[in-house]
Amino acid sequence: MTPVLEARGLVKRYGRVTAMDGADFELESGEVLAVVGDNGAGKSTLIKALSGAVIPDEGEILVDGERVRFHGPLDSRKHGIETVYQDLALAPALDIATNLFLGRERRRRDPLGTVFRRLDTKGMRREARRVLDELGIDVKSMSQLVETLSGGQRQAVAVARAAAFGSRVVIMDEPTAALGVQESGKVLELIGRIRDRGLPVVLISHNMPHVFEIADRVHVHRLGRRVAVVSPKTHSMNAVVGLLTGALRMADDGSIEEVDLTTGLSR
Amino acid sequence: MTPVLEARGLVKRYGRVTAMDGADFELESGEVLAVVGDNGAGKSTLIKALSGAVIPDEGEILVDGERVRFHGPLDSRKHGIETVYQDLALAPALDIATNLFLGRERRRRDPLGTVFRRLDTKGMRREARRVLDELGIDVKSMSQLVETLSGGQRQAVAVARAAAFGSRVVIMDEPTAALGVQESGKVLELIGRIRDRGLPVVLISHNMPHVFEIADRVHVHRLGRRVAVVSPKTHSMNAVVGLLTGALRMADDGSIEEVDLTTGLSR
Amino acid sequence: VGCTSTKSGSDDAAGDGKTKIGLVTKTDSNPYFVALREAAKAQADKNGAELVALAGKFDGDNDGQVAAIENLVQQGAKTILVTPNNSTGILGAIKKARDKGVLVIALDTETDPQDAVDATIATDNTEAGRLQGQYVKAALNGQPARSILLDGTPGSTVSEQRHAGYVESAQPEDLGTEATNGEQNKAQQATENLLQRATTVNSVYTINEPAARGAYVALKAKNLADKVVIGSIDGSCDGVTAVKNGEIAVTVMQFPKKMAEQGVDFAVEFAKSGKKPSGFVKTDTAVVTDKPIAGIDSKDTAWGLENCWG
Amino acid sequence: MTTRVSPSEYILRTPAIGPAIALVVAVVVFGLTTDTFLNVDNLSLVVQQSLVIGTLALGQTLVILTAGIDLANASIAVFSTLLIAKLAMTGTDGVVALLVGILAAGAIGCVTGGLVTGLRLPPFIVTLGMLTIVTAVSRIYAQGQSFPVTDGTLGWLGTTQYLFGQIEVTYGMAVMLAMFLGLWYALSRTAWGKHVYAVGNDPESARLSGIHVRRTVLSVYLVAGLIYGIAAWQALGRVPNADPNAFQLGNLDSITAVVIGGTSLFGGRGSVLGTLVGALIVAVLRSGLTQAGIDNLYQDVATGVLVIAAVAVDRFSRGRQR
Amino acid sequence: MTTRVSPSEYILRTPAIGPAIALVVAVVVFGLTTDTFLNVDNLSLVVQQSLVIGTLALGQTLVILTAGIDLANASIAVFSTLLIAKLAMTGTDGVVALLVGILAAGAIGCVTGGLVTGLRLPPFIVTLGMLTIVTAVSRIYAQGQSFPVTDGTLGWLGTTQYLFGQIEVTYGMAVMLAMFLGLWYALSRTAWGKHVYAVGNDPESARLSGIHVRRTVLSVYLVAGLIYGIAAWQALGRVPNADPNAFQLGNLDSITAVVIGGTSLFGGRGSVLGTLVGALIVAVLRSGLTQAGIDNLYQDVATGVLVIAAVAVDRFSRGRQR
Ligand SMILES: Nc1ncnc2c1ncn2[C@@H]1O[C@H](COP(=O)(O)OP(=O)(O)OP(=O)(O)O)[C@@H](O)[C@H]1O
Ligand SMILES: Nc1ncnc2c1ncn2[C@@H]1O[C@H](COP(=O)(O)OP(=O)(O)OP(=O)(O)O)[C@@H](O)[C@H]1O
Ligand SMILES: [Mg+2]
Ligand SMILES: [Mg+2]
Repeated sequence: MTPVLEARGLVKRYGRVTAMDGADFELESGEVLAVVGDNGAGKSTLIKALSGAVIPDEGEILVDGERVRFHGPLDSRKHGIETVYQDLALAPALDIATNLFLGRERRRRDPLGTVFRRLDTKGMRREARRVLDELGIDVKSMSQLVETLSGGQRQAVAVARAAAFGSRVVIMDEPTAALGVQESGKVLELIGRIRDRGLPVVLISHNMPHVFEIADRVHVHRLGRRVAVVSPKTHSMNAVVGLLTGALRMADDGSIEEVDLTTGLSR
Repeated sequence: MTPVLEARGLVKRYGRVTAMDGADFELESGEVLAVVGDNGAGKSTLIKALSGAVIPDEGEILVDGERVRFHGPLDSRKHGIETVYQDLALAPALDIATNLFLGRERRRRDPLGTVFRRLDTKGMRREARRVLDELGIDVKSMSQLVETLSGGQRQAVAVARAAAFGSRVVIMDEPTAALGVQESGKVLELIGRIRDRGLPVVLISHNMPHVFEIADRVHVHRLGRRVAVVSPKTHSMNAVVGLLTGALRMADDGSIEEVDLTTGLSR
Repeated sequence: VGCTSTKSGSDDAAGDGKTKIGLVTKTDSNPYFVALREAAKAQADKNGAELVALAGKFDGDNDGQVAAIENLVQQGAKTILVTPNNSTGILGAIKKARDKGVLVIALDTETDPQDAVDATIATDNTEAGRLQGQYVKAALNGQPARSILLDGTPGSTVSEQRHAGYVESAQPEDLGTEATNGEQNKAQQATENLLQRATTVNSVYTINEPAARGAYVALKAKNLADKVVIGSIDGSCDGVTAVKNGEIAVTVMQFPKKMAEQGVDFAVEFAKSGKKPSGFVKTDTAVVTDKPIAGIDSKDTAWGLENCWG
Repeated sequence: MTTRVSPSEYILRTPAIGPAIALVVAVVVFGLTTDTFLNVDNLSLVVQQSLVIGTLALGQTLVILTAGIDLANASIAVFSTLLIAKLAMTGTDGVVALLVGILAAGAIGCVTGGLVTGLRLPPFIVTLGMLTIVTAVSRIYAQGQSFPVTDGTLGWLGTTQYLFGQIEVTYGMAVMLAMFLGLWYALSRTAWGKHVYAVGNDPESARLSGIHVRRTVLSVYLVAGLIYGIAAWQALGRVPNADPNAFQLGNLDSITAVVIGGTSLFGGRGSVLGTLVGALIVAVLRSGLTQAGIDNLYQDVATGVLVIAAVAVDRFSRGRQR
Repeated sequence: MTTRVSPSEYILRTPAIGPAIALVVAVVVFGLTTDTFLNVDNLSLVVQQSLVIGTLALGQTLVILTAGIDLANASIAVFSTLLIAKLAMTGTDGVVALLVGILAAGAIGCVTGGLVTGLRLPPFIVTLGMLTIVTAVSRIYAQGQSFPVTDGTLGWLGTTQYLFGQIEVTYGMAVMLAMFLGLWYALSRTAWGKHVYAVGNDPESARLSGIHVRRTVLSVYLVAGLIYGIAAWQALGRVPNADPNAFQLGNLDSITAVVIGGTSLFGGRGSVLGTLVGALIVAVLRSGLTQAGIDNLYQDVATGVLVIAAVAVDRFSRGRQR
């Protein structure tokens, strides 16, 4: 089966810092793929490349097996890829509903809408209320400005946006980082529901229990590249943590072995 | 024993939104106090009031039993209270070392420093490297600009700053939200070490395992006020989650009871 | 409205509400207009009238002058003295004012057509430029003039007229023309830059005396001040002093004070008797220099200092 | 828990409320201290006097909402008046001349926008450069002359009519009103408007949200340019004479109106209603101080103080929220 | 893994590298196209001509680094020249007059800073108001006159000396150099400088980091004011005559120098070195175009184009980093 979204040998350098160093990536249809790795491993850079927000220096990206070139976030959106960025990408001075529909506003169906391009503000607020309620986020009013929301409330808005509009792939960069216990649970549920809709989801998270609860496969990222792909069914949390810290290594045959101490210290 | 830091009946309103609604708070010396609560419960607002970043509409704050009035973050700093804010409060265009020492730069000891007020840039970089290494954060150079750091690296800088300078209380608002498994572990260790120095720590976190690993007491916040203080030794994670979602309630005698369904739905 | 206001004029002058005279100059920064304003104020005080002075914000601010005239009419000015930015820009506002019975007198600059205002009191700027050129040419003893030309604001009518007058009579070889906005600093800078290549210069045309002083400082730094004839226009006391000190060879004096006094007198007369002046009153120009040249009618600086303005 | 906003909150969130208070205060003070300020004629005049700067300020508002600034707006309008007047003088039909002038202004706006978006240059410096260039080109084009306008269409906006036989209004006012309503609608009721705010508020977020940032900014400079063209028409209605030296302070005056109107120079926050009020405040000050018999230089001092005061009033009326 | 920065990276991170390239390009082009531009005398003149705007731009840099802008700087300097010259004329000792003038400029800076920090008003509007007020006050004070300066101290900065018997230098250049070095040191080597950058970069973060935001901003306006006072001294060295109408475009010119120098108008990024280069670029353009024999108005067109080009060069020389 061709992967829905695939990347080969992505490289991205920032001056002396190499954020991605030949990263590969594969997302199968209908799965939840977790991407885990240390801080600074290059996870965000990877998914930014996949969503067109960053243009890699080298490497290629394929959607449904066909090579694509993303020049900006809009290009990936057109392919149905929807992303929650780590820094959320919300406009603080605009209200919740406006942020949710930013870039794909709905116009009214009546002549005011078709001729005068008037927005269906009420309809969008209603819909915004609906998707946020689904996440169980308690916000007073859809016309509240995003800058007045708590950290978690903001994150929920960004997650809701991606969930509502993704049609081929949904990518979430640490969507539950600022969320409470309940709200995190809701987001995991939501991810499950998206998968049930048949959409694959990429989930970046540092929360191993979450990862092991929801992921079908786990992509382990380290020092700018993929070092292993494991299944949470066959591998333990400790194995994954070992892999991402570099204490363990996946051999070519897929078995996991300890990195011997001298090599481990050489860094 | 008088609490090191105490608050009574704090209220803060933003237009129609009441972010704090009579919140109480008590921090005993030498303890790690976790503050938990749903998104939007008002935790950040509470600690902003305690650190002078927000001026409450009502209520009083006491340091070592004496009433204080904070007019800005500087006032609380002068009392030795050091805070990691949820949105980090770093200047993105400045480098790591400068951010770490912002507002309390070190001058050189030689005449250049005393007469011409020249900064000890090298010394500060060396010290910055030391505290970041302690947290196990892998950053290339102390002269790297904060805006080029990954989300987790930034958070580490903020945590390191508070840990290095707190002399009476250290407050951390979700310090591990963006951190990886290893780095989170290091921060928890650091909190432990701070406590061992005799400094009390306030830790806001949504991560129950972390909370239960490190906290001496747990302050449960709900709808703008404290609804319970429990000990992780005597209460289970489920009980705390129940309290913060409102499914459970702490009676005046300290016992925990289920909220009956009709009341639960009335909101 | 016109008749009644005319009639009540004398009562006003006697009682609490003095006769209001409006003055609208091009700007309130140019020393020339400041002198005009101060003279008008003094004359109004002497006659027990009230003078409200308004101005555009810069050379060419027609919109500001229109608003000023409108606001003066609203405020009940009986006479408006105006130095129009250009001859046609503000005719609409002038017409509206006159329709309401206000006496409008153009000072310094004519309108086109002239009968758009009740009367005009003005100098001839082209003539002033011509006089400057005439003197400079004569002072060069038969050498052809090789000039640096320092203009005012690019495109302003006065600047164009004076420049044209100078070119007509001096027939100079143009070694470089720069806009100085009549400012000493800019004139100095422009001259410095031009002198880098205009090594054969023997004369400088300047729009006004600050520009002339700027040119002088730049020439002096290159030890050229003695070899170059600087001409100017205006007749301010500073300018005449510069002529006296030998910094400037000649200046063509104008008489803003006379214009202002004459204008205020007309206004006072109108308030008293309702009599409107008409026609064109030409005020003089005088060549001021301490090195008179045969065939050119000129005054010395002693006379100049007695008659200068500012 | 409803999505309705209470009236009091609505007022507080309307960014034009502070400026409106300042305007009312100014009108009341001048009404009390002079006998001529509050008469109908004078009030009409004040509005007429605010038309050109007000129109320039509308375009300026758009640009400032995208976190830009336009120092060239008045010079573009002046160039447009020259083009129109010179064309009309050489026999071109008034309507055609007008259209050419407005489109030329739009084209210059496009160039500015192209430089800002295409080369990612700071708007301040691009428009400063354009200011120098366009002003010089106007002067070269005019060759030291100014051009009186006689064609009816061109002066049409200055034509006065009387409402109820009393209130003097001009077509210029109607055009201003129409433009204001159009912009208000476009900014608050269409996707384009949301994009303008989003781009000004946080360009990176807007980009990640899939907004065509460059296209939006470019469209703003284009629309602003067209508005400056209309400002040229308004100017010919006020002063039927195209002069290359006119409106040299129009850029700063229009920015003043925008800022007094409560729009943030950092982009993303503000409204055209505020700008309208801001332009009126400036005209009211100028007129009121004249009615009070204050001389020009002292008027300048007073205007400076009052402009600062107006913004201070705005700040305090909203300060309660924080 | 070392904390040393490699030379090439150091160059890239130095914000003045783009402007420096633009400057070199301009000098080379004018050197090749004219025979007079590259001679020693002329180069010295160019530097002298950049002194006043350069000094104003140094103060402007400080203000812009805090995300402010100062439209009143040149008018403050002009007021200061008048004060100094009038005092000296009425018999006050030159040194005393000079000190009074510089301190007065500092005091005006303080008022501006007080309004910006105390009432939290936008610097654009406060300084626009101050521009109007100070200009009017200068004109009222001068009463239509200008004041020649004869006292030696006051014109001292214009005194020329010859280095190696060839190169014409003035004391003004030395003062400029000293001021630049002082500011460079203060901004990059002291806590105050770090605070200025932090406040401009993100005022809320700076506040939460425990910086006295208001005090820092106030100090910036005070220091800037004092620098404008020194600019007044430089101006008297260049033109020994205090004129209320001088330097009317000094504010925009100084902002141009700052922006060409690579300092961001959004605050927190930039350097005084860049500003110095920026001021030189502007002077080089003006002089070079004159040497090339280009007419005034066409010079304006060229200056506009070149200013935009200079910033574009800066943008591209740094574009590689992103
Ligand atoms: N714009 C930039 N300029 C310079 N370096 C950058 C830039 N963006 C990212 N980096 C560097 O690239 C590396 C990878 O960053 P990235 O944000 O992809 O990490 P991450 O895996 O998402 O980490 P985290 O879990 O902390 O979010 C880091 O070392 C970071 O400092
Ligand atoms: N400046 C503000 N203006 C208006 N409302 C605000 C403002 N700051 C906070 N609020 C509101 O106050 C409430 C409490 O916010 P707060 O940030 O304290 O929550 P929190 O408990 O820290 O949540 P989280 O866990 O998501 O960070 C929220 O409903 C938020 O929308
Ligand atoms: Mg990341
Ligand atoms: Mg919070």
